[in-house]
Amino acid sequence: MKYPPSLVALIRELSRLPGIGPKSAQRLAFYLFEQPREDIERLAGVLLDAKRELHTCPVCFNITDAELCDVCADPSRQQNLICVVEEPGDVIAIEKSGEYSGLYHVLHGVISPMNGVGPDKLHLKALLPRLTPGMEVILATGTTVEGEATAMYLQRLIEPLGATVSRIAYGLPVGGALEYADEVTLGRALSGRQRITK
Amino acid sequence: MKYPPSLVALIRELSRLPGIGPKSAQRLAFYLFEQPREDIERLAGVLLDAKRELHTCPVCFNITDAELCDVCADPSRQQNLICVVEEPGDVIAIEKSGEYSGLYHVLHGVISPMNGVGPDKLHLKALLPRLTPGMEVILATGTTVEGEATAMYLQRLIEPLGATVSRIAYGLPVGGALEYADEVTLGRALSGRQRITK
Amino acid sequence: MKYPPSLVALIRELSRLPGIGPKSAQRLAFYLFEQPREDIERLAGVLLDAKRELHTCPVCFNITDAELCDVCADPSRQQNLICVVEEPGDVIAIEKSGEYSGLYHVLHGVISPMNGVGPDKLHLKALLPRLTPGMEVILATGTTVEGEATAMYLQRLIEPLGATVSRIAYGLPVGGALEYADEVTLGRALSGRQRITK
Amino acid sequence: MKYPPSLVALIRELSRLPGIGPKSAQRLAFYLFEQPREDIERLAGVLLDAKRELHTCPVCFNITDAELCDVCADPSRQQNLICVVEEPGDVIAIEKSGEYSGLYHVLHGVISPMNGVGPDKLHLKALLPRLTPGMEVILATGTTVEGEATAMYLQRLIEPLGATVSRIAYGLPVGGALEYADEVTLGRALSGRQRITK
Amino acid sequence: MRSRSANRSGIVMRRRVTPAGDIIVTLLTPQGKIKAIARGGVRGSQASRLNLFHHVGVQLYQTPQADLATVQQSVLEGALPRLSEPERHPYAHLLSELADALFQEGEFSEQAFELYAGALRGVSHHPDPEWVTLVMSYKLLSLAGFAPRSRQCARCAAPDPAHPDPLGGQLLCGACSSQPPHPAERLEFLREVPRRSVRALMDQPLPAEQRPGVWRSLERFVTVQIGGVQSWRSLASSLGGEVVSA
Amino acid sequence: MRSRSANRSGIVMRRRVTPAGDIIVTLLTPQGKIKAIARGGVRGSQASRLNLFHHVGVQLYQTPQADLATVQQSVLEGALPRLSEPERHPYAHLLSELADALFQEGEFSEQAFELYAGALRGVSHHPDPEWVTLVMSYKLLSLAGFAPRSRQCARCAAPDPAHPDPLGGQLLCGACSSQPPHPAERLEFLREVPRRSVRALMDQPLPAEQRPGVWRSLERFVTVQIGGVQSWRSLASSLGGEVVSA
Ligand SMILES: [Zn+2]
Ligand SMILES: [Zn+2]
Ligand SMILES: [Zn+2]
Ligand SMILES: [Zn+2]
Ligand SMILES: [Zn+2]
Ligand SMILES: [Zn+2]
Repeated sequence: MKYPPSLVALIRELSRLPGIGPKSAQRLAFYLFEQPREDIERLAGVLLDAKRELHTCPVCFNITDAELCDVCADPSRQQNLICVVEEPGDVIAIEKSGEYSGLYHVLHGVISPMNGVGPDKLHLKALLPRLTPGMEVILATGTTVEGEATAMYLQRLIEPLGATVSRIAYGLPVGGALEYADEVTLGRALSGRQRITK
Repeated sequence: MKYPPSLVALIRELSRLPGIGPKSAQRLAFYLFEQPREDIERLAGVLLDAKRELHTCPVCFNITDAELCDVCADPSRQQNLICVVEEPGDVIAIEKSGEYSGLYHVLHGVISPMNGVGPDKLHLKALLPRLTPGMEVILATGTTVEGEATAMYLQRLIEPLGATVSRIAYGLPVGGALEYADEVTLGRALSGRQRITK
Repeated sequence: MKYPPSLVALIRELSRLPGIGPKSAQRLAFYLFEQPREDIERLAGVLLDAKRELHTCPVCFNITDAELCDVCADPSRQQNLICVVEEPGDVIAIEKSGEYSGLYHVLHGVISPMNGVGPDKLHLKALLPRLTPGMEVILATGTTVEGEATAMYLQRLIEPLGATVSRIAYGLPVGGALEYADEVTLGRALSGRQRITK
Repeated sequence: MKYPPSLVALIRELSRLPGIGPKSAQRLAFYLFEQPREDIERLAGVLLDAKRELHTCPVCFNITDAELCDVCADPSRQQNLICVVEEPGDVIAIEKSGEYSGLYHVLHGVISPMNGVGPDKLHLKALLPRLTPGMEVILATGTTVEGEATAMYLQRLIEPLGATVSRIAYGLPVGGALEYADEVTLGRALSGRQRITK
Repeated sequence: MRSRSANRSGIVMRRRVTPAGDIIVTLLTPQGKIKAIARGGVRGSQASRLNLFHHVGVQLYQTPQADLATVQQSVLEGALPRLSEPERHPYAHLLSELADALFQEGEFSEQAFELYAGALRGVSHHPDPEWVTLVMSYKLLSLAGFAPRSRQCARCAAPDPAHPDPLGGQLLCGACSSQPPHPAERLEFLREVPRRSVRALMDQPLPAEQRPGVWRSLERFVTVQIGGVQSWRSLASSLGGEVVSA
Repeated sequence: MRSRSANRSGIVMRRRVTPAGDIIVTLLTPQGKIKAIARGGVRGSQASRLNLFHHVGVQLYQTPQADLATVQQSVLEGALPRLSEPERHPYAHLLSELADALFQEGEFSEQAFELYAGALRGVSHHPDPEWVTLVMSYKLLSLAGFAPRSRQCARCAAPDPAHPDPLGGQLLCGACSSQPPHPAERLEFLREVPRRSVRALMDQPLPAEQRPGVWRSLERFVTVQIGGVQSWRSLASSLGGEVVSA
């Protein structure tokens, strides 16, 4: 049996998406086949709309559909605090935590020589003109070796400019038990302990 | 921070797809954002193409883009053997096994009163005119309670018409060990044992 | 810090048990430490009792604490039906299915040249004197390549002796859907289909 | 078929162990049956030895086979630093991290009124006489609500005695990505950020 | 495609970690009480979200075979970190234990959820968490159908009882009780608590010295009507005047 | 019971997180190179242990069906946190990429493991990580059978070549090369590196101004013999004198 070319094409395109294996792509294709035409058209529409309307903010490289992103355009955000993250998804994660009211800077990656990503491939240099003395820059890249290397690299660049640099805390996740933490994290949680007596 | 409406719409539509949770939808949306425009247009295109071109075969209710599906249109398939399955995806699964050369009949569901699916909601009646005495009908609905009920319902309908009815085998999966099989399956595997001496 | 030797010894012995990793062994050791002395003594006791009292049945090689195992000693079991399995645990699995009332023969392994297990390492030859013409032998070794090879080897030995040989069914597990079955199993489920019309 | 009582007893005792379900207990029992007598005797022996020789250290309530535990007996450990943990297993976890050279205090639980565990059920009071002004107490109970409540309770008790109190850091585990951290932890990682410029 | 998933939003009333690292939680949701398991949860980010007293949204997956639904995903909808403070923690436990005992799986009650959620919020934020707990405990009991009799002596049904019932925690007439009558303010509270609104009750807190009598009544009433509650132990000395037993 | 588990101890040379949250690692172990997957690892404590450049013990589970072994458990055996420092990080990447390219799955080589482990330790601790990288890169190449020819001109086989080979990174005679000869110290290094011990080579570091020529030779030699290596890009400006390209 030969499958209809338009079905094959659909399965192939779906299986290119991250996290969707060939089996799920096939299941998804059959699911989509069963849906009413309007639903498919709406899905295709939002795909095209999103691609047409979204771009990166020229200041912080967050995703936006406006001239400036919603954070950069909001004067009530703390202007002397910039949180540097790897990806636009990290902005959403931090916003959801509700603990942050400063600005962002999205690198769109981490330094990883073996993957051919040097500092020049990231939105790294564009951070420097945003800094003024007295500002605080929070390095919130991941806690992998590459994320740590990117943070250290940034620290060297930023320090001479007179901004305060800080790094998000390493430690135990909330709700965790010590015995399920790995040794490295546990070591960092101990050495990074915080005084709670005045 | 408010997210751009087109991003929100994209995440919402993606999270409606089966097997894609809200977190995966967000990750997928950011992934799509990073892809070149052509790729997104191609994805939207295949979605619309598939919806426009695909329909069910009027004979067996398999998916096709032609008048008849590829199996029904192929005179070299065994014409006196029909395999009844629940979904179009099952046809692909059986074709991949390479063990079958007859025709199909796709019910597009199983009888499930609790979910409001009675025999009339399935492509069940359309099977009967396809049968002739001496034909074999293989009931290859799933081995769930509903699949089994659907198979029994079909058996009652088909038997009076003089066709042979058979049921796919219950048993151990290939590569399995007895200790990992559940008791019910093990019982079926024993009672359904096959003589291998002549 | 050095750990007390008796704690270290306990963790080491526990982590030798199959399916218990070093982390679980440690957790288990601390758990045992917290239990009352009587519980520990009872556990040690049943370990030693089991080792002292249990042995294999001289007829079928099932586990027993008596001269003959409970199945061999039961005259109400079908005497002309022997089910050949790999391990004593398989006897329990089959008994639980409630579908079998014959005798057993436990091989204590499968033929696996790569692991140095030839037919002579198994309780294979002892099966032959148990057979009489008209008897049925069900080969219920696993459906792995080795289980299948062992079944075929046995078939060659048994056939000349005039016993009927059968093989447990390959197929879909009860409660399964076609789309989750692998192609090989699906192929066997189709080719092993059973007629349900009279 | 009735199983031999000593086998049944063994399976029952094994399945009482934490993390060992009935299926694993059965598998373990059959495994033990196949082992040489000496191995079983050694396993039973270490169980009894461990129970006989191990007890809690009268100073810190860690597990030991001596008068004092190995940490309390070691004069080279930092004597002005006590790390309070929930369970003896936490001591091992921290020792493995290699980042700590002070003393311990093992509570053997956390405050949990709904499970009937009040402060009096824990080795809590015994901590107070160990404290001297200028000492540091690290509260390393878990980051659950109960662990946090126990830490806060201890803080109130200790503060008036003039010891410094600190809490292990909450934050991202090493090797993690922001998008996989939950919002609560991410919020703590941000608010607990550490300055890295001098 | 068939779906065995459901989305629910509720508060974690109980949480237990199994030795295998699974988290078993009991949630109170507007659709009733639910028990579910997050497999391997203690090693992942669900450990944080499925923390005690957290308000979480969960995606549950139920197979016909399993007795416990599985938590597939969870999102945090609200946290009350102050419930770890020593002067609030035991009250949150008591209210959770009560709610767990009072509401059964399969009972749909938006009111129960709102009352329990409000009680925890109150214990977390209110400057007088003890009073919140007394008021809300009685409110939870009333909602579940366990309002103490207050117009008639619990033993002989004589009208206007005013004396403590040292065994059953209700009100007795002078003839049936060997104890002196409740002081007027405490008596009014015990009489009116099932009928008055939470707000009205919160606005008229009893002075500290009259509360131990209410605690004793509540403890007796709960023990007789519902059974043993573990959290009493930690509150024991609070009945004597201190906030936390130490 | 049959066992499909094996314990291995090795260094994480590569690490990739899939969109589904699995971690795919390539380990160099004394028993050879291994690629394995930790399912859902990014959400658990394996994310920490299976970090790049970590020395870990892993329990692997291999089924006949799957092409990648699964990491069941892992324990940390050693970490080199200083490899994140900007002046060390690109070198660790280069050495890992080289080792990954040079050693194949299924090749048993304790020496390869020791050399790579020593190289990372050196880059982490030594005050001159650049020199460690130059020495160890050549040593890794030699071990894998890619020692540059140094006694004969790489083009015409004339003896005692002393001139750079701008295409192949080896040594050419004066007739075959249009470039001036290497300075004496650099020439000695390039000639002797396959034969001398690591210690001897480390004891005689080249002065900074002579190193760019060695980098160019190494880069050419690797590119021709093995193929493209991504890490060069980040080292590009280091060839011009700076440590990190910026
Ligand atoms: Zn912006
Ligand atoms: Zn057709
Ligand atoms: Zn027997
Ligand atoms: Zn001690
Ligand atoms: Zn009365
Ligand atoms: Zn030449």
